[in-house]
Amino acid sequence: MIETVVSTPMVLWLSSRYANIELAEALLARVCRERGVTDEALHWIGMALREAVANAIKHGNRQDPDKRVLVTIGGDNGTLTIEVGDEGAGFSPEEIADPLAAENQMKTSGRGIFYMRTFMDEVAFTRGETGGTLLTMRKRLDTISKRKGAEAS
Amino acid sequence: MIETVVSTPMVLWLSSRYANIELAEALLARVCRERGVTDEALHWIGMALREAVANAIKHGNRQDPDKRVLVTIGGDNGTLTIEVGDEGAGFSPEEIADPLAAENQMKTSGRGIFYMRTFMDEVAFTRGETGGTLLTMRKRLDTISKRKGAEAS
Amino acid sequence: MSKTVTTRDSGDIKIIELHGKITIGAGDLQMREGIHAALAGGAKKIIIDMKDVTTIDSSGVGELVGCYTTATHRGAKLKLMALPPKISDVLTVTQLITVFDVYTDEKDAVASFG
Amino acid sequence: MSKTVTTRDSGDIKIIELHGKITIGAGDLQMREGIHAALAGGAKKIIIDMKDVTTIDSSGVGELVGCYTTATHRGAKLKLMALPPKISDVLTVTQLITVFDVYTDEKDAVASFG
Ligand SMILES: Nc1ncnc2c1ncn2[C@@H]1O[C@H](COP(=O)(O)OP(=O)(O)O)[C@@H](O)[C@H]1O
Ligand SMILES: Nc1ncnc2c1ncn2[C@@H]1O[C@H](COP(=O)(O)OP(=O)(O)O)[C@@H](O)[C@H]1O
Repeated sequence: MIETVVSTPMVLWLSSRYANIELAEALLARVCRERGVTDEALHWIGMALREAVANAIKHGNRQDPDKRVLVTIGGDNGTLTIEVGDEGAGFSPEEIADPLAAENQMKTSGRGIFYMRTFMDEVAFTRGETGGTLLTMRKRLDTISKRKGAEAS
Repeated sequence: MIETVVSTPMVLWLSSRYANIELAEALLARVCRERGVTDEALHWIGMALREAVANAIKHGNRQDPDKRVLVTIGGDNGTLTIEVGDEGAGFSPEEIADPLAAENQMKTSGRGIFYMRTFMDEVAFTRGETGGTLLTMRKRLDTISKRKGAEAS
Repeated sequence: MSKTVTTRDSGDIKIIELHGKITIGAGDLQMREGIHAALAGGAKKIIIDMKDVTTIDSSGVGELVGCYTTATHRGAKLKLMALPPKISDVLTVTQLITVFDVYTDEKDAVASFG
Repeated sequence: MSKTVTTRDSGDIKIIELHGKITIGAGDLQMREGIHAALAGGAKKIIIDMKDVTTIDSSGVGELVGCYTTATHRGAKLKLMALPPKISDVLTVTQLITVFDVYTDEKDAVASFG
């Protein structure tokens, strides 16, 4: 039986500067330490979070420092839930090109969402309350210790 | 003439654990670096912030991790504005004992608000929207370089 | 994380070195435990070496005052040495710098016990 | 903050060492500038030493791919060496590990240029 952990999410509103990505990472690290997540698993969840916040700053808010990025980190019942929201125009995730396709292999961009999907168990994009994109990612923590974090290796 | 800087505040909602104080510090450090605040000044503003968040966790939320502490860092026109809110019962700041009074000198507590007032230019307590205490602190940044931060020295 | 408190002897004097943050939930209780352990061991002369303290807050200051009082009640003397300027400022503004016996370095602090 | 990119010579080979984070806004552009400077200086043999890279993100990976293409267009060869396991994983999942010539250490990387 998995212990039921219901934790109030911690929440961060960042101005849209890349240097602020480290604040989202610090928040994640605190929550993960509190919940006993291994450093190995934290590393890969952190990569997914960085990609998500970078996209919110770059594609969503177009680096307008007056626009903000929402980061929430919470979840319960052995699941870590991360939300990343922006105040951008939104986009259609189903139209995103496959970075593994031969014609995309040497492109200089287009791998961020792929990394999120690789390192998290669930990645979903919805339209946020204030317009913009709300990205929700989930990672099951009960399976992490067996899998040593990344599915990469 | 002081340059007009209007910055959207960054916002953090923390669960009530002392270990989370470092997240508030990280947020402050980012804002201060962005606004060219010296490390010396950051140190003393940081001390005021730590005292404020510690009080919100300890006296406000009584360390209930489901209750949250709000931290906002913003301000404009050469002023840094910090808000710290909690979900506690509130208190009467005018009834707080003077830690410099002879009878209080050897007490093991009662110096936190005094430190905030020493290191910030303005410290005000109001009743928060959700009940609890909302503490607002301000520091003029235009005078800091002349004064090298703390009034302590 | 490295240890907040390490203790060494200099003759019959216990020198308690504090490291890093002496703040709420992060060092304040370790400091108290370290000092209480020295008192429980019968130490009558204690020097707190604050050289490596990076930050102290009102909880750390409060614990320090409490330990000073406890030491005095037990007939022990607690002195401070090697305060970094910022730590000294924190004690100065609350007028505690005059309460504690404060020495610049170990030589002076040890010599003060005669 | 210490330098993200340092460059040294081994015969006619430029060895470009990357340090720390190769991520968006923090190292990705420095890496490109370092490699472009080597190409502008006429280097035809370049080894990127990734031993000290702690983190790379999709921007860093994208820049690396871009630099590889630029080098190839200029008749230069760009190879990688000493990938930490996590950095290697990041290149593996996007199937880039087969695009780059990757060597375990400097001896092998230098020898590969013949
Ligand atoms: N938050 C967002 N708002 C708007 N568009 C986005 C957002 N996130 C991703 N996108 C779109 O999806 C594309 C693919 O994103 P990604 O896989 O992260 O690669 P990259 O960021 O390198 O382009 C982006 O180029 C952008 O068009
Ligand atoms: N956020 C708060 N909510 C409720 N009471 C508070 C709050 N902040 C301060 N107080 C009250 O003010 C007193 C003095 O606070 P302070 O000067 O920080 O010293 P200390 O925290 O050491 O008691 C506290 O003991 C507490 O009773």
